[in-house]
Amino acid sequence: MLEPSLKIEELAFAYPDGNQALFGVNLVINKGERVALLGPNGAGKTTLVMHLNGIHETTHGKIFVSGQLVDAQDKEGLKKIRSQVGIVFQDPDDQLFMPTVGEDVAFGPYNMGLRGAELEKVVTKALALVGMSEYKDRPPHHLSFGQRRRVAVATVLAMKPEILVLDEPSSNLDPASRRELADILRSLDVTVVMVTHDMPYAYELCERAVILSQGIIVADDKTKNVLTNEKLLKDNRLELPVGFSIN
Amino acid sequence: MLEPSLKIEELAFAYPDGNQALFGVNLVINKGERVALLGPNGAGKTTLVMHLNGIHETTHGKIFVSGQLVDAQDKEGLKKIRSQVGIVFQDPDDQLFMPTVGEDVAFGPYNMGLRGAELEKVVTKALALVGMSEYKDRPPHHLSFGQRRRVAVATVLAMKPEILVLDEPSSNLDPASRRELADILRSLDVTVVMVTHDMPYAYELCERAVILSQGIIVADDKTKNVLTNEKLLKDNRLELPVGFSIN
Amino acid sequence: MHIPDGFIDLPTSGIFAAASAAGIALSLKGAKKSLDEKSAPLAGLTATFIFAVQMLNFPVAAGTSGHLLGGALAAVLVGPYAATLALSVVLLMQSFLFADGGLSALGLNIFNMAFIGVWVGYGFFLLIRKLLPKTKSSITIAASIAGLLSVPAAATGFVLQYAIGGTATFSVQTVLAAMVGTHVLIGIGEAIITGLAVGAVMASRSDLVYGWRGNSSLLEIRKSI
Amino acid sequence: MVRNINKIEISHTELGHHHGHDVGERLYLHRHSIVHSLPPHVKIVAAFMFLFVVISTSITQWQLFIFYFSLILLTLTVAKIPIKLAATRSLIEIPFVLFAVLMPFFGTGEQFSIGPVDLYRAGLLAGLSIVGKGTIGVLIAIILSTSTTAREILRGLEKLKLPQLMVQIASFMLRYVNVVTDEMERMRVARASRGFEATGIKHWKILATAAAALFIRSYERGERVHLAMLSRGYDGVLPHEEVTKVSVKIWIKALTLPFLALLAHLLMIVWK
Ligand SMILES: Nc1ncnc2c1ncn2[C@@H]1O[C@H](COP(=O)(O)OP(=O)(O)OP(=O)(O)O)[C@@H](O)[C@H]1O
Ligand SMILES: Nc1ncnc2c1ncn2[C@@H]1O[C@H](COP(=O)(O)OP(=O)(O)OP(=O)(O)O)[C@@H](O)[C@H]1O
Ligand SMILES: [Mg+2]
Ligand SMILES: [Mg+2]
Repeated sequence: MLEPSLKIEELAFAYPDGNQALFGVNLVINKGERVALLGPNGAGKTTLVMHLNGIHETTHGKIFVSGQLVDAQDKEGLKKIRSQVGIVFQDPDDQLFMPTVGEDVAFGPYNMGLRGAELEKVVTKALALVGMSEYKDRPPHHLSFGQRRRVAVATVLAMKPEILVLDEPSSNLDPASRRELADILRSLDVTVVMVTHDMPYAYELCERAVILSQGIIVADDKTKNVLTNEKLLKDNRLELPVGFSIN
Repeated sequence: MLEPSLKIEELAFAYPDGNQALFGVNLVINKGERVALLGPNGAGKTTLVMHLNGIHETTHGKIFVSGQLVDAQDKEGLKKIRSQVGIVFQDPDDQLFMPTVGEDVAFGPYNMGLRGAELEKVVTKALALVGMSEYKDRPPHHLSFGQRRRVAVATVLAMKPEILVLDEPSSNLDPASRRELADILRSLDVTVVMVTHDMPYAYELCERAVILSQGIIVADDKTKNVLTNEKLLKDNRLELPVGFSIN
Repeated sequence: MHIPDGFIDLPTSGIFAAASAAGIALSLKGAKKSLDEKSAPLAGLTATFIFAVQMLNFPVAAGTSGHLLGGALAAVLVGPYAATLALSVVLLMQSFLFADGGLSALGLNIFNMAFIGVWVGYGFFLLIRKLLPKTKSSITIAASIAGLLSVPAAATGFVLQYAIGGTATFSVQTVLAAMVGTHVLIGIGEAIITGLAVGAVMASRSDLVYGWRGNSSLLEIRKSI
Repeated sequence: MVRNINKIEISHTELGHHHGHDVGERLYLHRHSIVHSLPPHVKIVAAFMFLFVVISTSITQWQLFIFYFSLILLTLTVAKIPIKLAATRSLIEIPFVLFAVLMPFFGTGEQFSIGPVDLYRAGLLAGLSIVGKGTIGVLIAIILSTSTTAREILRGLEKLKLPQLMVQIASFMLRYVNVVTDEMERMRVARASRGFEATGIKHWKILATAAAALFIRSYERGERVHLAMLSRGYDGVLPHEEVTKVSVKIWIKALTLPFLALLAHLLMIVWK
């Protein structure tokens, strides 16, 4: 059988100041799935996401990416995993660091060995996808928030990851960009984990939804079932917007 | 006649690197109005907002807050205007800087002269409003993004401004917090300017909507009219979410 | 205390350049063990802070300039080896970018600030930490006192170099008195900054402090579906 | 009701090429000149060689110093660096100039007097030497940093075998300077918009708390950014163009200056 894209076992984590954010998360995501990761503010979604490529060291529990254990000690393995798992951070300022947008998007592919015309092509394409081509020579920190978010998405797309993890990708995007991003995600043949507070967006894009609450998974089902289970939603500070209905 | 809360005349602005973001904005907002400021990414919304209390110096055009000119040279006047206009920034990291959440919320009221029990009361109340009371002694930069956003709102509420300007306040908030924020805003007797990409939210909360596009105001009408004018929406990269309908 | 070009003669500069190169080589060996993925950027940030703080140059009585050194601070935060490297980098960049400290005097400056400043500071830190109870505030106090003492120590290094190869005509005694005297004063500022910075890091990210190894808390596991 | 307002294009000041706000980029002056186009490590070697010739020259051979200074002036002109800019940046040297100015008044040995003041000959010479050599040193560094970006200088040092770990720390540093100034600016704006203006000693406590918070904040921001870099395959080396081998011609071009200086120095010795 095919190894699942992601397999998380009993993952627990406390921040250095002692705050425990994850209390034993178990989750399996198969290749090609698109899964929405829902949950109230402070549930631990970002903390979980940061584990998926070894940014937070796994101190308790295990994570497997395409069958390979994420292990902070194993530098080579980590490097490989990081080229497979692309994370779009919740805060674009954490993601962008090069002097120009173009260099920033080129950073990942460059490290993967691309050079010259090939590199150029990847960068141009990624920027075109998110509609930021004309900003190529601008410094990223001189962009509007939504523009920074789009560039952040481009930096990750340019790396062609097999597993794409997006932490609230739609926030601060204008509605058209939001739809365009959905179109991009649908067109890619990758596993997608998307953290979001935007229920309609989750419904539109993901077949399956998982709710993380207070550091554990409390629901894992078809998105439709999750979003129509009123008690479940209410218990986890989730609701559908006024004026919105499923079907 | 009563002075309008905000009066903006021919406001134009270029960033130090030469990028012009505003090209002559005219806008009048009366006392007690709640106005949604819509527009695509990079339209200049944040740039406009940053002018409203003199963070960006007005280089061309004029801004009046309750009839008083915003003038970077007039330190006293500016101080008064800053106590009247409360801005919730798009990025909570731009807002929070003290070592603990409690100190951060207390900062504004303290500068306005509040001390002791009175100060304590204001802080407690503001934190309770956004549901962050138990985080009072935590450092703000150790909170989740949504939690930081809520604290950012609290820091501004604690100052009891007459004009509340919110730059994408609902982004990164979980759906329940989003509704709670709407309830708070409705309960306050203040003028509200809200930048948002969340059309249903704008519709729910604001009577009037203004579209800023490429640095100028291109529409100013009842929110309902704006959101039902398909051509207008389309021209400005705005759309209603799938599954959402007005009436 | 950044020595410019032509202030100490060439042979002396050469000797100290060689000494500095040797010291850096040793520190590279030592730092390899303690610097990992996460602490390498901390060394960079420490360098940045020291860089920023050292930009505040103010003249000292006898004519030379004084400023904070940051040697003890760096040693407590990232360990003495990485601190030596961080300070050397600061001095290198200062001389290349800002002409602060002569290019030919780099060896002299690195010796005083990146070696004496760091290692004397770290030595005192270890000593004082031993004398105090094992608490978080002891770390802050020890770092602060170490900061105070490291400054005149580094100034003494300057006097030594001056005695060997100084091109100026002031007597060594005069320079010694002036340098050490004023640097005790600067040391007080150094102590305050070091204490504040170490205290702040201890308060919310004690895991980052090299001179303190706290015990990690136990994790609780809850039932998930 | 959809209004249409004509765009007002306002003029803005020409700031030249201003990319980012890197500390190194801020010092850097974008011009097209031979000096700018030389590879950084070649420039660094030339600078050091020139400097050694200068320092090993005795101040009593003042004609040589005039020659050295003219070479520097020539380079400044060729590199299209305004003299005024170089002058302002060399103010960094002031403390040592003060030191040198005092020297002729104190000391021992042979004395002579100009008008009412007695001066020591040895002190005067030593003072002149310190000012002369120090100034040339400062000017050389200024030419280097105005004609080369900080990142290039770093790459040059890397080429000259500066250890990788130090190169890494230095590149972190160059980046963090932006992080720190960014965070500092954010915090300043945040304070101002909530009615705070630092006016005196009574505000030191707030500023000190803020400074401490700044330290952690910038560190954590830097840490997250660093981890983001790792996520994208960073392994210690920032992308840069492949360096082609520097031709002999370029070396010769760059070394003209130190060579001329050395030649003059040797001629002087022979002539004496
Ligand atoms: N750096 C940190 N240090 C300590 N505690 C932290 C830190 N970052 C987050 N936390 C805490 O860990 C918990 C989980 O945070 P996390 O950021 O994972 O939440 P989240 O689900 O992503 O929330 P949001 O929807 O608001 O982004 C929260 O209670 C938060 O306060
Ligand atoms: N610091 C800056 N320096 C230069 N240009 C900037 C800066 N900040 C923003 N801009 C530019 O000014 C324009 C307006 O930006 P602004 O942040 O006001 O947009 P916005 O309407 O708030 O967008 P968003 O919805 O993405 O937040 C954009 O084109 C942006 O690239
Ligand atoms: Mg999050
Ligand atoms: Mg904005």
